[in-house]
Amino acid sequence: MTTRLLVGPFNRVEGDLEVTLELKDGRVDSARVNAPMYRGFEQILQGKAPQDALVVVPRICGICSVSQSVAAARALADLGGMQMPANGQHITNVILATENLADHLTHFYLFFMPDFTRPVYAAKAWHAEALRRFAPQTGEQVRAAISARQRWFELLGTLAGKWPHTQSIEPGGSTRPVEAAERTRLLARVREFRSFLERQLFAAPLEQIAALRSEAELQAWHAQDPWRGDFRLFLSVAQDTGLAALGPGPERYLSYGAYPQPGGGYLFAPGVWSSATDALGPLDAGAIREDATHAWLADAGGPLHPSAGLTRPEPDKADAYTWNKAPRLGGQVVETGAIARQLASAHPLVREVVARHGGTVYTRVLARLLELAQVVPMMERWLQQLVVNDAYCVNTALPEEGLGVGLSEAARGSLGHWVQTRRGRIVNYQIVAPTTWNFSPRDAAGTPGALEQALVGAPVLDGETTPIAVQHIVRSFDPCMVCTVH
Amino acid sequence: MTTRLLVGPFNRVEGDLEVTLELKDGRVDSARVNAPMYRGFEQILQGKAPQDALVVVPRICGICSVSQSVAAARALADLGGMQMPANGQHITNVILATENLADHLTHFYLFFMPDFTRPVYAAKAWHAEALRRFAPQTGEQVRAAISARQRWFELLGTLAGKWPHTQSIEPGGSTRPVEAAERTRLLARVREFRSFLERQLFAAPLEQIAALRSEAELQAWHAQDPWRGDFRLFLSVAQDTGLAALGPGPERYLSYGAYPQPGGGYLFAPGVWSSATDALGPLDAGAIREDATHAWLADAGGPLHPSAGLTRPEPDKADAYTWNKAPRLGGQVVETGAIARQLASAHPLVREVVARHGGTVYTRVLARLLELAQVVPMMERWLQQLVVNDAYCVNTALPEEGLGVGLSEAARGSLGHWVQTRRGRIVNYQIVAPTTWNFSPRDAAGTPGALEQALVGAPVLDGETTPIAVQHIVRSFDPCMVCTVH
Amino acid sequence: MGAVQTSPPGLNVLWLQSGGCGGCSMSLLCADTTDFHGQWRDAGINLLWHPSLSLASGSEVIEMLNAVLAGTLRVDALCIEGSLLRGPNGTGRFHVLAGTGLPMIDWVKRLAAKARHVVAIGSCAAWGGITAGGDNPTDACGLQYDDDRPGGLLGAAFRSGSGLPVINVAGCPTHPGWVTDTLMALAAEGLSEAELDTLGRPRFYADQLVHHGCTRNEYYEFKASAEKPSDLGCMMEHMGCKGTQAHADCNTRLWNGEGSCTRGGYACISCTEPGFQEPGHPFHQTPKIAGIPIGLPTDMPKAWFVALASLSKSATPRRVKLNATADHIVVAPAARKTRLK
Amino acid sequence: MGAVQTSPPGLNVLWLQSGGCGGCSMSLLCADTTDFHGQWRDAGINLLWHPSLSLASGSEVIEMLNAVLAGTLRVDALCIEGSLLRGPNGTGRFHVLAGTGLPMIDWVKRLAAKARHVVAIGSCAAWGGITAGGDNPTDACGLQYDDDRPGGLLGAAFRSGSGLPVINVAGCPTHPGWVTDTLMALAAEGLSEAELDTLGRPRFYADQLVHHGCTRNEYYEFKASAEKPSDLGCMMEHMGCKGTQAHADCNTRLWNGEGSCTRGGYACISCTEPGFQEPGHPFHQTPKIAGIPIGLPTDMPKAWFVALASLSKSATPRRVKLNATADHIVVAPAARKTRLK
Repeated sequence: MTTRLLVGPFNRVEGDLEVTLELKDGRVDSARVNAPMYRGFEQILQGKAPQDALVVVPRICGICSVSQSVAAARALADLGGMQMPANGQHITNVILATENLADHLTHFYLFFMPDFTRPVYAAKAWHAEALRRFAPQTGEQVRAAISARQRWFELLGTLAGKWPHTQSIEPGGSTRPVEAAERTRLLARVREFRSFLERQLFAAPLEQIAALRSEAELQAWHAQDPWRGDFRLFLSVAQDTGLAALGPGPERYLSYGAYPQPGGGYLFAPGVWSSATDALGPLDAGAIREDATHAWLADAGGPLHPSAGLTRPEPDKADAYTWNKAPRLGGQVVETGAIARQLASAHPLVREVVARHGGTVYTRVLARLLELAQVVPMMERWLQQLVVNDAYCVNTALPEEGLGVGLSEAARGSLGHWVQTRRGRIVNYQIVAPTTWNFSPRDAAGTPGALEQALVGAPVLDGETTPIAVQHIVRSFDPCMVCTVH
Repeated sequence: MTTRLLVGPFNRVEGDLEVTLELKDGRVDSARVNAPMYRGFEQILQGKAPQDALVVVPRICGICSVSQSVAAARALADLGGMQMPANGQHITNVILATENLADHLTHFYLFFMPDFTRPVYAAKAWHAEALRRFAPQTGEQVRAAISARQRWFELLGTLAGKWPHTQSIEPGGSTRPVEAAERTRLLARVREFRSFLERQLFAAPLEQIAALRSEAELQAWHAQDPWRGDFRLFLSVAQDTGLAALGPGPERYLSYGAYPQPGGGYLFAPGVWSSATDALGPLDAGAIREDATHAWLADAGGPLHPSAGLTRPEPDKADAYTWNKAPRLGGQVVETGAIARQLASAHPLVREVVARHGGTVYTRVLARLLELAQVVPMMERWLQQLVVNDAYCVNTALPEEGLGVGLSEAARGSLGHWVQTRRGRIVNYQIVAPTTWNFSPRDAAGTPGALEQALVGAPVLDGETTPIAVQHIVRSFDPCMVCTVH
Repeated sequence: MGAVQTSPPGLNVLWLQSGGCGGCSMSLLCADTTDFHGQWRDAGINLLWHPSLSLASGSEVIEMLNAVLAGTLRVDALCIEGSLLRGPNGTGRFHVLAGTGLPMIDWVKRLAAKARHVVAIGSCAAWGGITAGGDNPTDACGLQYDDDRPGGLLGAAFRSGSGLPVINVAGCPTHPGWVTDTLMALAAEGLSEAELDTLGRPRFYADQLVHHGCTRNEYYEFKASAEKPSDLGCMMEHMGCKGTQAHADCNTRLWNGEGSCTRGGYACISCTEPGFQEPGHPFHQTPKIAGIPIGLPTDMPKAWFVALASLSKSATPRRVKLNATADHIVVAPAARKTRLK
Repeated sequence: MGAVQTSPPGLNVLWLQSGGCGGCSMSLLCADTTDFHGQWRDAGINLLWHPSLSLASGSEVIEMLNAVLAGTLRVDALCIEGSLLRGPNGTGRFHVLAGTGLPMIDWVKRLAAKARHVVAIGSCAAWGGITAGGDNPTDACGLQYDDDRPGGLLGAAFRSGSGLPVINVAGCPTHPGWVTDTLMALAAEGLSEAELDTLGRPRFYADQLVHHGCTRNEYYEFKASAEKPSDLGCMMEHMGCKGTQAHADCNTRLWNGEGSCTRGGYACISCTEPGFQEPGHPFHQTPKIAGIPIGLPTDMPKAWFVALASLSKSATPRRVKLNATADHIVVAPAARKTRLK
């Protein structure tokens, strides 16, 4: 006999989320994800001047606002055939990285780790320590992290006027030229954050963390002092609670490539990693389709490519159980996020752990943390590469008619904007966000989305109404429901 | 046989300081204090508009800038017969208290405690801990204190435009009206500092510290956890190194009274405390004389009252050994500072420890720290007492001719400004600062100043060129040499 | 949290999100304090629940909401972030609170009736905001306003337990300081209606204009205007800046350290104002009639604007003129050598 | 400290104070960082000695100074705070460095000859500053300037090891950010002469005017002027504000959080400018000729100023006029209700 469990409201995820579980023998037998809120951004954008997207889209989501801006700016740049000057490119990367890393930090300290302070773990050796560090509102590290994050975001006060919701990111670059002395100041700020990471999170130099090449190395390092720094405490907890085996995903991973460089190329390569073949396939964005079969949205045309996508609410549609469409790549379910970026860009440690454990709670969080260690030094480099007094922004008019695509890697994974204009106005604007992928419902073929797959088999303890394992798995994706549906 | 030791440059005191010691049998036999720098503020002020003093005097000293402003504003108010409105009075008190407490904090963490990290104490049980906390530039608490201080001074960014050297303090009140929401914000900032004190310095609620009534209580509290919090660590160190017996002063203490209230009266009473009679005498500012016998300054008129004072350099004067005059009260040497304020305002604990040990390194530092615990809650009260939208400043013209006196309690003690105007210009401006009192040279009668007395008997170890005991004693006064001479 | 809810002392804050983007909360976490939670606690603010900051999830939350409705848990400030989605067709089904099957607008209405204060966090919750843009597909509105029209979800007549209308901490996102100051004020002596402006915004920030303290002021004085993104000049004339009209202290109380929209190089779109999301023109362009901007500085007659603007343009020093359209200072201000200043 | 001094890598900073008030150092400690020393260390700045921040005292210090003179200890940035006192009669005896019997000016001259960069911290060290006020009783001067006349202690021709003249981080006090940025720049890629203005000040702050970003800008635009302390209006016309002439970014890069002189309610006295201490008029009053301020905004001809000022005065909205002479907002800006802005 299966029983049904309706879980919600979730929190410590962005936006509202509901999961319906079918339980069997103390395990999840099947799951359905509901993104319960619809705002209609794609509808709102119609008829507006294309540049208005730069004001509107960031407001899709307050936690990955910049990612949206970047995707929109790239879509418009694509539409207008613009090329950012090097300075603009660097600044855009710095702004985006600032947000991405802040999101990772927020996820780890505010969203993910607090679950280990729950009474269910009271018997664990590390529980008191977890409480001391991660109890919401009182945990020492939680508070330290909020404080570090606040300082970190001051980077964006300088570079982007404010966060969230900047308009400083333009198709042609950045509206905020940086003077030499400001660069110095920004570097100091980055170092301040680095110091937080090196003292609190990793208790080790970032370069040392980024250079861990195998799980053996990781474990050896972990064993040196298993609770020193929050990362190692996480590793201890993960070991103890078997997170490595919890919530295995679809084992196909999508990355659009992150941090494009002025000379071309990305610092995190694009591609599709398949655990089955242990190989990286090329990215074919043309193979994306959105399937609205189980969404309260019109699906008359069947699965559509976003450039021709359609978004029209049909609130009373039968069989629908979410406001989210189901994007598929070449018909397949993929997972996206830091883990995908690491796999695509061949991080040896991540490739090894994923090969060993699959995409699970443990490997997702690990990949995210590694990114913190990798990207901060990159940011330092970008700032150093600025050529003060060179241009930060070029200005080109947009064509009256055309199509533009903007792909970007947000904290949570691959984000795409597709814009179409006619007579200087937007006629269609489609957005496929990372959590749109990860938390997609079943498709026309009935194939469940990534999370829906990952939940299957999750243990549910007696009397649990909001099963802890389910929470770990859900949060391991760092979902953002406002992005998901927009 | 006595040998002579020339000690300098001192640091971790404001300004430059030189002390000449005569040693005998491993102890200081006699000492002479030299304030080796003269800038001539009293000369510079002559001929200026009286209000110009508000710009000039804060620049006498960067660490007690506000105290100078307050004294000048009071002198001008006295000259013009002005009365601050209640809001102005409160704001002035808040600004002054902010500076005074910051100075106490700076003194404790940056100036005084670091000496205990010196190798001479390497054998002490607490030495490693002292190093960890108080090593200059690296000590954890030193760094935390600088950070707390930086935040604390943001109070003055709001209330005084900047620190040091504000012009917001006027004879008629404050130039910076405070709105209700700002008050809220300021209160939060005060609480942030309170939290630093309660977590780091005292490891106890401020009210509990302020309420300690006897040394027995203090010791009982200390014994609970002798190294917990920096105050208790200090108490441990003080006990172990005999600071209670080190550097006894003249045993007469002067306070002008601190934090005058709109209704009249002070929160720290004025007066002259004499240990000999165990009694508080009234303050007679008319009995002040400055004696320039041993200063490189003209002393033709003999000791003068500051209202008729004279400051004219005579660099080649024989028998002079400092730029500082020797102020005397009724012909007597007095000590001033937090300890004097506490004695005058009858703090039972301070009265008891001073009765027991005298004014020594230990009691001076103790009095200062107690003030931190007492004044922060007062500040909260003053902010709460603001009547938003009532006047903050009255504006009155100054008379063309007249005399004005401004007395104030700076961090380091009693500060007086005496101004005389004629034809709307300053004809004489005399300043007697706290360290002018404490670090005064001998007077015409040959009586040494407070520090000169306190140093006598200080032990000097073999081979010491900058004897540690001397450093403790000197710094226990928290001297400011730029104030001293101006 | 246990089944029985006790009401802690202090200001109990219950925070819910609906048709917004969560950005107001994200912004809030950037409040200028070294210890966010400590600051709230010390100010006597008690966070009953916040979707990003609390442990409680799922059933625990529902239990708590029920305790509030049951009156066993006091809510002093009900903070709503995001607009209220009344569609489709007034059902509110565009947002059904997860795990409850009940539209969020119903939850909000019921909880508002229990709260001592109701606070709209951000322009979404205040006026409908960005979600009400375009042709408002979800029939989004604010708690007590539909753009600048009183009404909204709770109706123009609504007053919370304290007797105040909804307090509109508008802004998109709203400034962390605005929220903190508002809540701290409520936790301390409270706010009087006189401290709210005609649109229910706290006057401490709404009585300012964004233009106050803009670093481009000298350019403005000479109407030396930026012509393209990254130019240094004033953005009022061409680039759509509404700083002279927007009620907010963004250039006085900066954002994320030293930021503000105009400092960031882009126009103020007056995000604190009702209806900002539909200005009737592209955001990045100043609408003009006969070359004169339609949106004139607050309280300034057009005639004066015209007279002064054209004159001051003629008076523009070379430095200001050239720098206005450059992305870094090309002419530095003269260093004067005069004793008498 | 041992007898043998080793020179650590990085930017070795030696900081000495003479005829100043120590305020520049005090200000420096207010630098916007959560870990002052950590920030310096991470930037590769090495504090060899600072009078308030170092352990070494007395003979240890003298030993160190001698090591510098002997060339065994490298000084990359010699920071001097406070003016150089040449009196009495050129002897320098107004400040003899304690424990050494040698006038500070001699120390500074000798050390400057060894330093890779020489940095004047604050207006005292740059121009003589406040200490050179009145009839300059101590014959105070700056490292390379006497007010605005090149010369000073080291002479107009002086160049440090790096080939740069003295870097004048002027200000009284100087802003912590100015110092930090300067030192960090030296520690990183260094500063080129092109990055200094004609008076040797780092251009990153000296190319700005204090007026930029002043929150009283709207009052200025209408010449709605404050008349007494605590008024909200612009302080240029009556209260002595030199913000339109002072080279500094005080209203852009704020002080102690959200402060600045004009935000604090008092005039900018242009403390970054040479000779600011003797403006030739009382600081709190604007000197005028025929009712027109003598000190006009930078780069602005008098005629234009007069023309615009009198016109804009006539254009002043009631709100601005009344608030200018009040200590809180008595008329709030109108809240417009229009869709088209």
